[in-house]
Amino acid sequence: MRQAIPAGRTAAHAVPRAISDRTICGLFMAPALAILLLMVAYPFISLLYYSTLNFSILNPAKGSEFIGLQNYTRLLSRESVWERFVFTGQFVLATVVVQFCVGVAVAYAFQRNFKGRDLLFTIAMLPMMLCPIVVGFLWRYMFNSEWGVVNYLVTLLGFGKIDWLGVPGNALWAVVIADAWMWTPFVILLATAAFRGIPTDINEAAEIDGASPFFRFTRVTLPMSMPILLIAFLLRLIDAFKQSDLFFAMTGGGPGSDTETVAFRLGKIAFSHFYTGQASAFAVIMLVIIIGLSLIFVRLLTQQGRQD
Amino acid sequence: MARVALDHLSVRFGQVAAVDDISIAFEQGEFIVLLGPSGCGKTTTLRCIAGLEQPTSGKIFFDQDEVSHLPPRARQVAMVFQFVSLYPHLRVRDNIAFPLRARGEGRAEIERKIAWMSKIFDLGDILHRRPGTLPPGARQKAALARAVVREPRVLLLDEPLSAIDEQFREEMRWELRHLQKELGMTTVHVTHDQREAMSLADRVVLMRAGRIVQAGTPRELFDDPVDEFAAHFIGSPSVNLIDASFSEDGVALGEAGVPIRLPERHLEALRRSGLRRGRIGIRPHSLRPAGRDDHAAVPVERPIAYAVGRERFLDFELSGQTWRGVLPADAGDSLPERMQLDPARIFYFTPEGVRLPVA
Amino acid sequence: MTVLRLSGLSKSFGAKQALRQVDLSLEEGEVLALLGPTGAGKTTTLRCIAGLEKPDRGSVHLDNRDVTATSPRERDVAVVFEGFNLLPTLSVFDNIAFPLRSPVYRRPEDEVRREVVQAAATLRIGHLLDRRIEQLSGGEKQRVAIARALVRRPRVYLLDEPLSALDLKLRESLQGEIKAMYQATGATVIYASHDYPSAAAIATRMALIEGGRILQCATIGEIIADPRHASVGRLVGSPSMAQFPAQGTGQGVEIDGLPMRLPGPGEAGGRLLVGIWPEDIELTTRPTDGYAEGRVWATDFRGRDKAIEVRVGSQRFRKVVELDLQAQQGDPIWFRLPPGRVFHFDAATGERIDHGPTRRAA
Amino acid sequence: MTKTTRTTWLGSAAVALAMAGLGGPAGAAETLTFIWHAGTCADAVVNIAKDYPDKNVSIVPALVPYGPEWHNKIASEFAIKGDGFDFAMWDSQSTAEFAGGGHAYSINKVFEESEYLKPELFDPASLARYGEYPDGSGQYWGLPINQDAYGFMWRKDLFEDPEEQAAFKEKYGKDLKVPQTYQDAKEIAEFFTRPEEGLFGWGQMGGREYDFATTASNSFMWSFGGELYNPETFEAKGYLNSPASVDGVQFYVDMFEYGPQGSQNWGWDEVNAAFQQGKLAMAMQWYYFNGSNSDPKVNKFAETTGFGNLPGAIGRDGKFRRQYSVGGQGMGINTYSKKIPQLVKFMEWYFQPEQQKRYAAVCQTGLKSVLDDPEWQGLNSYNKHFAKALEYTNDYWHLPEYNVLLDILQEEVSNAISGKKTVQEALDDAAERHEEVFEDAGYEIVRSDETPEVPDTVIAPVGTDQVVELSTD
Repeated sequence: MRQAIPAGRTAAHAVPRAISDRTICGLFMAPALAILLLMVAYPFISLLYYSTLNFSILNPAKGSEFIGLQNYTRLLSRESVWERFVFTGQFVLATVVVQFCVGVAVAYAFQRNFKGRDLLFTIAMLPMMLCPIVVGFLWRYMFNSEWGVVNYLVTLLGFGKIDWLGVPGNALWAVVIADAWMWTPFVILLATAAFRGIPTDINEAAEIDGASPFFRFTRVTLPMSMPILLIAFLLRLIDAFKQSDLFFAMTGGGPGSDTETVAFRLGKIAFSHFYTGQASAFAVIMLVIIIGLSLIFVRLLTQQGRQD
Repeated sequence: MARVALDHLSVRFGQVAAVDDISIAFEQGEFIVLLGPSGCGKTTTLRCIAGLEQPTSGKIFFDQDEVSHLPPRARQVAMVFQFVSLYPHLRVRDNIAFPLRARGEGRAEIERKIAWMSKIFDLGDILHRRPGTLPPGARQKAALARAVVREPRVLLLDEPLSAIDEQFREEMRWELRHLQKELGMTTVHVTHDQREAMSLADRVVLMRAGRIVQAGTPRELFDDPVDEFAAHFIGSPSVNLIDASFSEDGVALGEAGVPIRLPERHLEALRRSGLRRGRIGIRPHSLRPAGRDDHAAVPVERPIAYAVGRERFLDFELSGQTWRGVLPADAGDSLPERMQLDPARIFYFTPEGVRLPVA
Repeated sequence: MTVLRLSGLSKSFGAKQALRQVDLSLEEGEVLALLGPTGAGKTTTLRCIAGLEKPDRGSVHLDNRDVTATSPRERDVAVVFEGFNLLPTLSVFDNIAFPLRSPVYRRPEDEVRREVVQAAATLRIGHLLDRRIEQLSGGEKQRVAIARALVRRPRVYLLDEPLSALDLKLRESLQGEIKAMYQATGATVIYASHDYPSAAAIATRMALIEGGRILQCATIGEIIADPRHASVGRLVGSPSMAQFPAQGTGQGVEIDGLPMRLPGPGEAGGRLLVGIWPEDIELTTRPTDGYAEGRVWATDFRGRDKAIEVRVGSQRFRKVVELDLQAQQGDPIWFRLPPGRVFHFDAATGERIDHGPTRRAA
Repeated sequence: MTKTTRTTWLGSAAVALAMAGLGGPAGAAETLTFIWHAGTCADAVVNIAKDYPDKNVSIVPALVPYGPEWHNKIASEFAIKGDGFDFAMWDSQSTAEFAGGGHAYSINKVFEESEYLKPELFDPASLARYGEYPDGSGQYWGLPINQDAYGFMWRKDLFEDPEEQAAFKEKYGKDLKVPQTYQDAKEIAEFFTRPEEGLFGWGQMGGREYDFATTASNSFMWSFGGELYNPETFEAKGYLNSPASVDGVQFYVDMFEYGPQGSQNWGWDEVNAAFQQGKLAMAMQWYYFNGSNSDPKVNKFAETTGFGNLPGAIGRDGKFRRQYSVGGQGMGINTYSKKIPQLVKFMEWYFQPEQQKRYAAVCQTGLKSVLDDPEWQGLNSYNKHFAKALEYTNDYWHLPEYNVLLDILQEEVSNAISGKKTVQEALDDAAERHEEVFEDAGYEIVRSDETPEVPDTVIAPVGTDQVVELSTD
């Protein structure tokens, strides 16, 4: 905002003094603010409003009853809902860790110059471009325990066939693999950008300083790409938290509801059961969690900035 | 500290020879400056010494040890880079400790060496700060400390001052000069700034197109350049240059053919060379108001006099070109009609730019 | 005739006081250098003159007209910033012609062409007129920026460190061109810089600014003969003034850590700075009576001569010496401050505490 | 812009405007959009509609994958009262939800307004199943367009192999023939389960998605005399978890032993794939897929695949029942559509026997005259069985809340399949949760003093004392 004021002042010299700079500033910003309000605030406020109603948008004739925080208390008192959060947490943790380990390693490997690197890089980016539902069905067939390619490989290695999607623990990992397959490219992309942003000088300096490649990676490359990696981590975290397509396609949330993520559950409540009020409350809870996560990362980022 | 020798060193990138068969030795403790315009091969030479670039042919010795193909880690060199000389995410003390930790030195030893560096470089105030919060001068000082701390065999400096404001650069030059002598380290410094080269070097190696044009003390390069390129590249304000035609009768300058009387021994030398045309150069400080003796004097047209500090310069036209000379501090407001070239300091060049020995 | 007058100009940005009571006036055809370190208030002064910044207090008069409240386009000034602020999409010609085509200064197109060509010739960029800005080198861009300011023939040119981004050789040649330009056109110029040599090369008068305050405004000769403030000494000269912390004894001045007693104005126990232009310091390489012993801390070869830094304890100074002086780093050296050549400054405020010029004038 | 071009431009704009004004509805092409899941039947509708005589009307499909997305797409449009589609084929059980919300256009009105479209064209059972809400009210909201039922298929080459027959007789002391009861089916399934040969006895769906597990387990549950709830009293406890219901679901869960590992989460696609690869001796599958499963290009065992009706079961009351899930979709009309008259015209054409015969060649028509037509019945090996199958179909809740109920039952049956809960626990929990849904929705639950062991005797056909054999030719 400080930047904007001198500019406003300059413009103000030419016009009569009747309108203050601040007013002009306000006038210029008004349309943008209005749009922002309309696009963000309105849906959010109506979400909050709906979350206090017993209401189904599919059956408006039945009317809507104001029930205060009952939607929230009902959701949060249900053990099954907490179980969904725990499962989602496990999934998020697993997939994001896998994505970062693999993604950062691959991105690091891509730092070297080798023949066909650009082509390989492009190919590596492809999974990200696919539609999640398609990816889900693709992996569902690959994980088919009877004729899927994954079990084929497993048996080639001399192990017994694994029921990937029918056992909750396995299904978690199956979806983690699919999710990581799809989204590791995103981490590769950002990590590559982060690595390329590190001046060559720095790496050469470290090399001359006598640092081994591992020492260089852990002491120079990684810390210096941390701001971008943190942002990538946050994006992946939020995205993984919202994952439902892959579970929908691969396990349908089963067996039982063991592989339902919160987003999956929310989708069901909102668009299958059409419990609009309850779904709104659920969405608000998710939003609060996501905002909380974001705040943690924003704090981390600004802390990093402050240290510099 | 080591003596560094380059033996027929060449680096080719495809068809281009970045470094073209260089042989030279840098003595132990010597401050060497590789000077030249961009693309002259100075940086490539430095990177070869560091091990960041592999020579296409030729050898590099540190004392008796051939290091031509050793990786940078194994060479025990230190280098300070142009822009990013410190790890931005580490505090100054951790920056200095970095090369020691990279080599797995003990904690106590590291502490001892940080304290040592802090004393030499006067880093007390900034040890716990991050590079981003430091003024550029302090940053480069810390970078030097990081380079020096592990007592390298050679210290390599890749334009370490060029990213710094002019204000700080001058200060850093003084610091660098003092410290290098104090530590007695063999130092190879790369720059395109002749002022910096003159200021710092024990010996300047002037390069062009991958080859060494001239290597010598700053004073040798200033007073006795081997060719027109060297004469022009070194010195500020720049050397005055003009085309000249040589004949039996004498010498005439520029297109206008302004005649100039030169010492007989110079004319004799010119005659011996058999040249008809060439170029004449004189540094501004060797061009002063002519006294009664009109020897080696040129007429002053359209003079503009101005002072820089206590020094007064005189710009004037000579056959359509601007020449610059100096006026004595005690001269009044009246401007001289003729300026005189100090005969001992006139440079004669062939049309190809090679300096003719005259004296 | 006074073209520009600043009276009591003050400006703050939040808690930072950028300008404090700045008074300056500029005569027609004068080139004034505004010399000061980074952050001294040079740019803010120029922005106030241009109308890009409104002072909190004080006034700006152009040709005796109060323009303090008018907009930049109502003031007949041109600004060349440190950056190039050229329009990258336009050719060199169109960039230079830009102000002449703007509504305020609109001229017929043939006149525009004439003016542009002439300005380009002055700055030796006639051959570049058809190029695009992005094809130019830094020095060429700077010349285009200056030509763009030149072409409009404003009452005042404001040049804000126009050369500091360039390397030494280019800077020297552009200094000459800027000089030639104002001598040819009789323009009135303020040239803001932190670099003493380039300011000295261009300006007829210098205003020294630090911490938003004008310390002194005078010709170079006047400044050297009569520096009003310790900071003036530090800003002027190459090397700049040597300054030694010292203590008054009532009868004279004792320089800290040196066996040197000088006549001076200090009260007993008063802290002060003894300043002297390096040219006035006398050196010898042999122990000599009345000389203090120091050590050469570092040397700096400068082509036709060399500079040395001498240190004794915490005292230090730099001085240009003859090339032939035998003084290598670490060598002992003896020096003396001739009493008539020193200036005395209050150690706390930096103000001069003796009065009037020294005997010697530049 | 020069003057001439401007004139020209204005001129053509005027012409365009005039054309638009004059042309009106007659000139503009009319599109009728429908939502369905992608597959042979939707393709058939589109193909047949190409020959619709009124060339100004074109039928545009908006297809989605089979599963919840399909329901959700229709529901979402209804939720915003949009006219993004004009008609849709929705699952039989959705009628209550969409009609209850007031989003479906009354088919009774269509019957009144149309000269041709009358209830008599359809089998009353079909009409009720795919369009009636509330049950027995005579209010219709959809026309049977794609009738479907759970069916049965088996490998004739295995069943007719003399060696297999001898071995079976040896082991079980009876003849190997196509089973009429699940009890028989279990023995045969066990007999053919030979993992080392890659052959398994029984294939069925158990997936958590949509209704995969429920429609399959319901077929067992009903055949064993179980019930989902009592539609009179809205009791689920005592019905859904009645001993007979538990018998049926337990039998269903046990049958996974004779399927490949991982078949617990199969959907129809996996059942088809496994059968087509010859991994299954028997499988329960929707009639809908018989078209492709009898196609030699798709199924290499097509020539030797038998198609017929699912077995029944002898329940704990000693009665034989044969009941299985109804499938298929009714065709409903979006009440927010602005093109209902044009749509009704199209329907009048489309439900002509001529068009329906073409349709019935690949899909299951609802038009009585075609179903009864011997020519159609003889068209392939399964049409005649399908005509019979309709008598044995049953459907779950015709309530607007069915989607929530279904999701709960899916979850609990899935829990039972995966072994996370016993069948009893799963059904107890399901019954409990279903009653919560009923209460939330405002239904009054009238609690009976006593609940039946075999609920089917109370609210539906009692069953027969003898096994009623159906043809397996």
